[in-house]
Amino acid sequence: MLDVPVSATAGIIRRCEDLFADLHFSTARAWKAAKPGRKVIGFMPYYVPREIIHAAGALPLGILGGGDQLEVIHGDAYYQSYICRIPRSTIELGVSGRIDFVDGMLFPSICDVIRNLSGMWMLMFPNTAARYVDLPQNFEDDVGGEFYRSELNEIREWLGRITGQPITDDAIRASIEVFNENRRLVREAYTLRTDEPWNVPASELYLVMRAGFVLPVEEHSQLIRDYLASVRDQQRPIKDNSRVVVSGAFCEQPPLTLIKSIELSGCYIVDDDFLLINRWERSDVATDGDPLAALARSFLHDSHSTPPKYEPDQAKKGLYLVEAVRKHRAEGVIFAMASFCDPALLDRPMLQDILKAHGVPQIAFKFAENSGQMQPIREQAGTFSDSIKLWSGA
Amino acid sequence: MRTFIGIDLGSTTTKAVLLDENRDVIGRGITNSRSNYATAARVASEEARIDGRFTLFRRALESGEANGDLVQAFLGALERNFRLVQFLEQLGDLEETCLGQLKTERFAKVADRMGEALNEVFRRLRAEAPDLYAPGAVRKSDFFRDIAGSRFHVHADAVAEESAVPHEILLNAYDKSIIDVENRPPSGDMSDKFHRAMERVLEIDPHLIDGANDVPARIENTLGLELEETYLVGTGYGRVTLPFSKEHIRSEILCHGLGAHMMYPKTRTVLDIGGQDTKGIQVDGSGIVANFQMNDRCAAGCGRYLGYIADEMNMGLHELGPLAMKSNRPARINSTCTVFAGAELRDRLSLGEKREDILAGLHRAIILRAISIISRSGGVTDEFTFTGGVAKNEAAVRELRKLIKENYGDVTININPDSIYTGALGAAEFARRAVVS
Amino acid sequence: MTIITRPASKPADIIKDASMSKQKDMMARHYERLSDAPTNGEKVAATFVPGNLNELLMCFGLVNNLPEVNAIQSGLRKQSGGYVMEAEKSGHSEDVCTYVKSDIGMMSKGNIGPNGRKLPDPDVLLLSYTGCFTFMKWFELLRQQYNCETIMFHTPYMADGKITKDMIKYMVKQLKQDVIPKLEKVSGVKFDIDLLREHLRKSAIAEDDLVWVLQSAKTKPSPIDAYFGGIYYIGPIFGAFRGTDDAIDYYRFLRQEVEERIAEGKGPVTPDGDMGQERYRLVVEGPPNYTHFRQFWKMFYDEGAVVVASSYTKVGGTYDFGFRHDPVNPLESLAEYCLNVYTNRNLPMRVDMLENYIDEYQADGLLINSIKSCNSFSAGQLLMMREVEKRTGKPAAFIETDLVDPRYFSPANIKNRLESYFQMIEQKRAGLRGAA
Amino acid sequence: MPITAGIDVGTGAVKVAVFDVHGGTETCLAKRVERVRQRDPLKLAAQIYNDVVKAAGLARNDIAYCATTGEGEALDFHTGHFYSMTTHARGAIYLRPDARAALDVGALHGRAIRLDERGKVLNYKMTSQCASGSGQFLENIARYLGIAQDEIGSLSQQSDNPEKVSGICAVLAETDVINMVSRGITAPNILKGIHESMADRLAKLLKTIGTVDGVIQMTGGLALDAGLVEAMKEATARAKITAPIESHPDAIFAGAFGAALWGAFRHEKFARLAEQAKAA
Ligand SMILES: Nc1ncnc2c1ncn2[C@@H]1O[C@H](COP(=O)(O)OP(=O)(O)O)[C@@H](O)[C@H]1O
Ligand SMILES: Nc1ncnc2c1ncn2[C@@H]1O[C@H](COP(=O)(O)OP(=O)(O)O)[C@@H](O)[C@H]1O
Ligand code: SF4
Ligand code: SF4
Ligand code: SF4
Repeated sequence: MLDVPVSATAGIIRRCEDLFADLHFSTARAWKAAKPGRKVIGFMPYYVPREIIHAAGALPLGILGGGDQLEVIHGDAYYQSYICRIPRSTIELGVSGRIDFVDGMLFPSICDVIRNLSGMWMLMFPNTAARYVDLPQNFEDDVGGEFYRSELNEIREWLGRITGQPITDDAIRASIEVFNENRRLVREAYTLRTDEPWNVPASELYLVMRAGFVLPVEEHSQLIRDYLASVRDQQRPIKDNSRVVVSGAFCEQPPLTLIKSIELSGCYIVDDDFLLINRWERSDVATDGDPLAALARSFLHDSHSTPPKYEPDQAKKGLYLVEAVRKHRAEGVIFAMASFCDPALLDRPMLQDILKAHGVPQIAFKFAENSGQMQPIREQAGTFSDSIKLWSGA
Repeated sequence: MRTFIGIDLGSTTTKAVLLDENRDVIGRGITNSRSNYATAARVASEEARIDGRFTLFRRALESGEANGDLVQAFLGALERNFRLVQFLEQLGDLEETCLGQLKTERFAKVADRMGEALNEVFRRLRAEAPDLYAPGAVRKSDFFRDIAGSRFHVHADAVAEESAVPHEILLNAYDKSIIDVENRPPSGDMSDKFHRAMERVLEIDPHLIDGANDVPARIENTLGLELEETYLVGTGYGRVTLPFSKEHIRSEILCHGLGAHMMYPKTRTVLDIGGQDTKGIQVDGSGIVANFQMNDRCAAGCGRYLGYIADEMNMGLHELGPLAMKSNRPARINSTCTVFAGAELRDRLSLGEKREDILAGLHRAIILRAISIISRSGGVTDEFTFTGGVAKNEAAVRELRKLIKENYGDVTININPDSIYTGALGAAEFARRAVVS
Repeated sequence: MTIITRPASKPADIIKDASMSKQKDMMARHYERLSDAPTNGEKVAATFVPGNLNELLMCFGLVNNLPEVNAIQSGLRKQSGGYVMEAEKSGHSEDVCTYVKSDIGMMSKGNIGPNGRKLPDPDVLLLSYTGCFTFMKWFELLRQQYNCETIMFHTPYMADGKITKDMIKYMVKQLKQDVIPKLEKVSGVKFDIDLLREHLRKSAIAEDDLVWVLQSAKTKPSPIDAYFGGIYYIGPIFGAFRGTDDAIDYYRFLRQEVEERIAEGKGPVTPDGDMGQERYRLVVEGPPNYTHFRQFWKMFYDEGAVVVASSYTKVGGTYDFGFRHDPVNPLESLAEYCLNVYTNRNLPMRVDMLENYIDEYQADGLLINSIKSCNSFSAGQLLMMREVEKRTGKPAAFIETDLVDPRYFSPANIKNRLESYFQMIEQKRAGLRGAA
Repeated sequence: MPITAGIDVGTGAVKVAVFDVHGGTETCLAKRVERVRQRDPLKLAAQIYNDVVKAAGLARNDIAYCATTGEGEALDFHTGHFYSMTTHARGAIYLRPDARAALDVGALHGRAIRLDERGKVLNYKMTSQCASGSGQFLENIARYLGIAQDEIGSLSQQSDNPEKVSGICAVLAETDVINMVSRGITAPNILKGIHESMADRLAKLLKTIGTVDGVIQMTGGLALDAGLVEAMKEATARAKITAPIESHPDAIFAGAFGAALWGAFRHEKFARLAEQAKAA
């Protein structure tokens, strides 16, 4: 026990930090050990239907690479230098036995790298069930929707085989409700940050959201409630910072020091897409009718835009970002994309064009999950906030 | 006698090995790979022949009147004095070249004062030379460029202060001269240098060979023995620029595999970390390469990296390891870009991290990369041999042992003091096989 | 001792066989047709090689323009380096696929085709295959440039190694409800399924001959190089000629030519004439490098290395495993074709294929040419290499280049690895002989 | 009418300048640059700052605003910190009022910065994390060739047939260069080759930031390298960049100047605010 009094927020954040730093996933291991027969299903970015995993009584566990604290020894043996970091650190987690308790792995359709990783998993870890989650690029209910529903159904059967029990519609509907509650809280937290960024630093909010990848959803919802309450309870000094949106189509995660560096160099991050899955659906998913169809509908019509998702309507391409700037009253956008991330980096010029067309200031740089040198990042973010600051009201 | 020579033209050093018909190593020679590869190859093989002479001296003396200790002491003294003679000769060349620079326009204005200063610097260099080669003395490296360079710095600093000549300009004169000097092929008659060295030895300590009167004659005899260059094989990074035809060239991978097999016939996995590449090689029971992997186009994490760090810290290469060994909390270093290494070092020093911790972290980073290359080539199979220049670095070796143990369990790890010659050794054997098979 | 000097870089005359000249003619004719399209009132569809729906496009009288092939042509003509730089200057990342950047750079430099004439703007963009995510972004970028009708035809991934009914249903539905109506709208031509059947029938004939030619490499010595030469062979069928009489003619002709070579016991034709003695038989995985194509190929044939099978010649369809376009089930067959494209197969399938090639073609080993641009190919290749090595016991080697970015072709480096690899195979053989 | 100071702590050198800003005039009272050379840059900066203040005939508490830039944020006595691109932009405007872009070439990084007439950064592009083609690389090679820093420029300008440096990696390029010496390529041609490859990279940066309708002002230490400046002119011409590119004898001070001038700007703004507060 520490003898200095710790504020409630600091306590919550410390817990999140511990969860974040724990590359052995002890909480998830403990959860699994607590009851015989429990299953853990790992998933990679950017989106999987966690509701079905939950409905199967299993724990959806987000695997987001190894961050900057994992020493990658074998992972590099599987990837050339011009491929992003996240698959190699994920392989490292696998080879080193850190995720040996995971019963199944889901690899969503985000890019060629994760797609191929699904096959690598099958070859390397034949004892773990591995499955690719194909996501539709056609957004008509009776075409893409129908296909996606069949895909969801296959996932449901796959999970059923892992747990040994079929998953009922009712169970899925109940899980959707649990996740709806979580999404509401997540939205609330983001809104609070937009209103009072000095009270909700991005590096904190990130940790709180990141905890949702390893905790059971009910526990995570409670964590957010606690965090919101403690934050509302305290008032931190307001700084002369500029307001920015950080956009990176995050699959590979930025090192925490990167988020902190951006903040330290004079920026309030008022919106970001670090962890989109937490608020993938913009509103509640329907809890009546065919639950798989409901999930499919939300995916098609009510989900965030992100580079791996095709935009059928050219007129809408990239508008979501302009929208985010407006909604969060941001003064500029910082693009931070993972090095060698083709989907994000190929999308970037198009996003930049649309921001330019709307007169939104922007800068762009790249990172890797293990970037050690933050100096160039501070430099760029700092110059950006300098220029916003020096000229504000001028 | 017939000899077979293998030359490994590396990116930083050029190594030569001289083999006799019985597959015994007669001599080894090394020099820095300079701008002239042909010269480097010549110097290295010359050095190998010099070393070969010492082997032959030993053989000749051991069968004579002198006892083991005496042979040891005598040959030690002979070698030191031989090196000193060599050093002084090159120093003379350097002095002449430096003074020659004064005629150029650049130095014209200060030529007089500078001439005096240079004379003084070289006087001091010559005066301390015997100390450099005294028994037990430690030198920054064995290459003229490094020894002369570092001592020149020291003396130029002092002399500049005393004689009010800018320090920079003295260094510049040295920088301008050294390339020429080291690219001049070795001059003078080798036997003559041996004779001079002999004279020095006997002058300093005539009693050294008391009781073994046959020594001078035996040495003389051996010097008369011709070392015929029967066949030569070149390998290494610079092999394509060697003036050899195709049948005299082998890939360095095969040479390293074979060389490691010759040193340790049971070896199955070989790691070689050289100046700008790192190789993981798997060999079978007869030294045939079964698989290999190399670093890609980025030279991050190779030996040259340590060179930059040493320059940055103003230390000798061989001092890095010992300093890093002092650390028990290596820093975590992610970027191993060789060129940024200096910047990262400064960055971290300014954040208050300790030098040894940073250094230890840098060594670990190099080895981590190497381990992943081995992993790529198929992992580690008993026995494991570590070769190349970096194998001389104890901190790198410590990390390697740790990581091999953690990842592959108890594996025999071979590190030979002559590991830097592995590639040249393999090449020499290929040369031998081309003739004697 | 002979002194080796730098290789004289005097460009010798390239030696071509008749089929290659024929192929070049076809390509040249196609580019002329493209350039003339605006004046002739023909409409142009831009689409990709993998999942190329040429038969369908022909039903609407659309001329097929393939940005990938344009990028290859730019690579061969040493223009791509400049184009890539151009694209990077305009804000594209250094990290991403250089195919895209070469295309974008070429557009910003006036879109001049290999025939020296301007290529027409497309009237429709048909994104007919999504086995590579880059394609999707590529077409979003093109759409931004051309502002024309853009059709997304989503191909599910063969993640479990099988094609399900739902996949086919999804794809056929996309064809019926989205692709065909939009093509009708753009072209003003009504869709005629019988015309499609006729084209598919022709495709299958040419496909038979292509497969025969590729499999001729099982002969020793191999009469063809299935990678460097193979690239010429697949040109017509992966491009704008599948489903035409031209393609049938070409492949029949090619087959005869190869039959003759086998009868004469000849090896492949190289740019320097007939190849010398066959010393190494290789299977190659990954695309080639186009910016230094001849220099690259030379590193092989100079050493007597011939490629007997390659995965790259399957990027536009894996016909050698039995798939043929089928006039009986036209739409289903198009869907199945797209699903079967090499990079749409999961990794275990790709490993099986390579293993199979090494056995069936009696190869000495696997060489992977890993392409910096292409995650679709490259991500996972190191594991594939290990697996194939483990299963076949044959040595494998790994080199890295790029398709069209000359900066990533480092001759000394590649030559070093290739030489080491060949010497290693040689040594192994000698070892085996010694042991026997 | 404040007296302000700018301290630019770089990886290669520390630069300090003291300014007197009043009315529309900006006068540099004293300035100094010192190579870091394995010393502690912060201690060095503090010491040079003292010297420069003294040289200007002032005492430390005469300085109304002490602005840092570069790595100077860690100096405890600074009033405020501005990031390098902000200060180089302002410095460029000071050196040349018609500058609309700054090309800052320092020891490790190159940056192209587009700015408006007030020195506001509109857009920028930096070299990547890879050190190929950096000033440090040039320095190492020159050292190897036995060439002093101030000789590089004129030698490079004597080149008649520059040799292309191909390697993407600085380490491998180094071997390239050593090979060149062995092939008998002259020092001017080697240096020019390096300058050209650097210049092409930098031109690429310039191209990325968009059209500049004014002068491109080179700043940073390497702007003093006449060979690079010349190569830059050629490279911009090759890249069809129409804006003229210029250097300045004080180019290395751009960061320090910019910091001092922004300091004055902030100081006046604060003063105004304080006044308003008093009035209210
Ligand atoms: N005494 C030493 N202590 C530590 N490292 C050394 C020592 N000697 C050489 N090295 C390292 O070895 C490298 C050269 O290794 P080498 O195998 O000769 O490479 P190459 O064949 O590429 O020239 C140098 O870059 C240096 O880092
Ligand atoms: N007169 C000169 N000629 C050529 N280069 C110079 C000259 N003076 C300084 N430099 C170069 O400028 C660099 C330092 O530039 P600077 O802008 O101060 O960089 P940083 O801010 O990174 O320290 C050094 O690498 C040095 O090589
Ligand atoms: S970071 Fe980008 S390229 Fe890498 S796995 Fe994620 S989405 Fe794919
Ligand atoms: S990533 Fe590969 S398959 Fe995709 S466009 Fe580029 S080269 Fe082609
Ligand atoms: S990162 Fe460093 S070591 Fe690697 S290629 Fe670039 S300069 Fe070379």
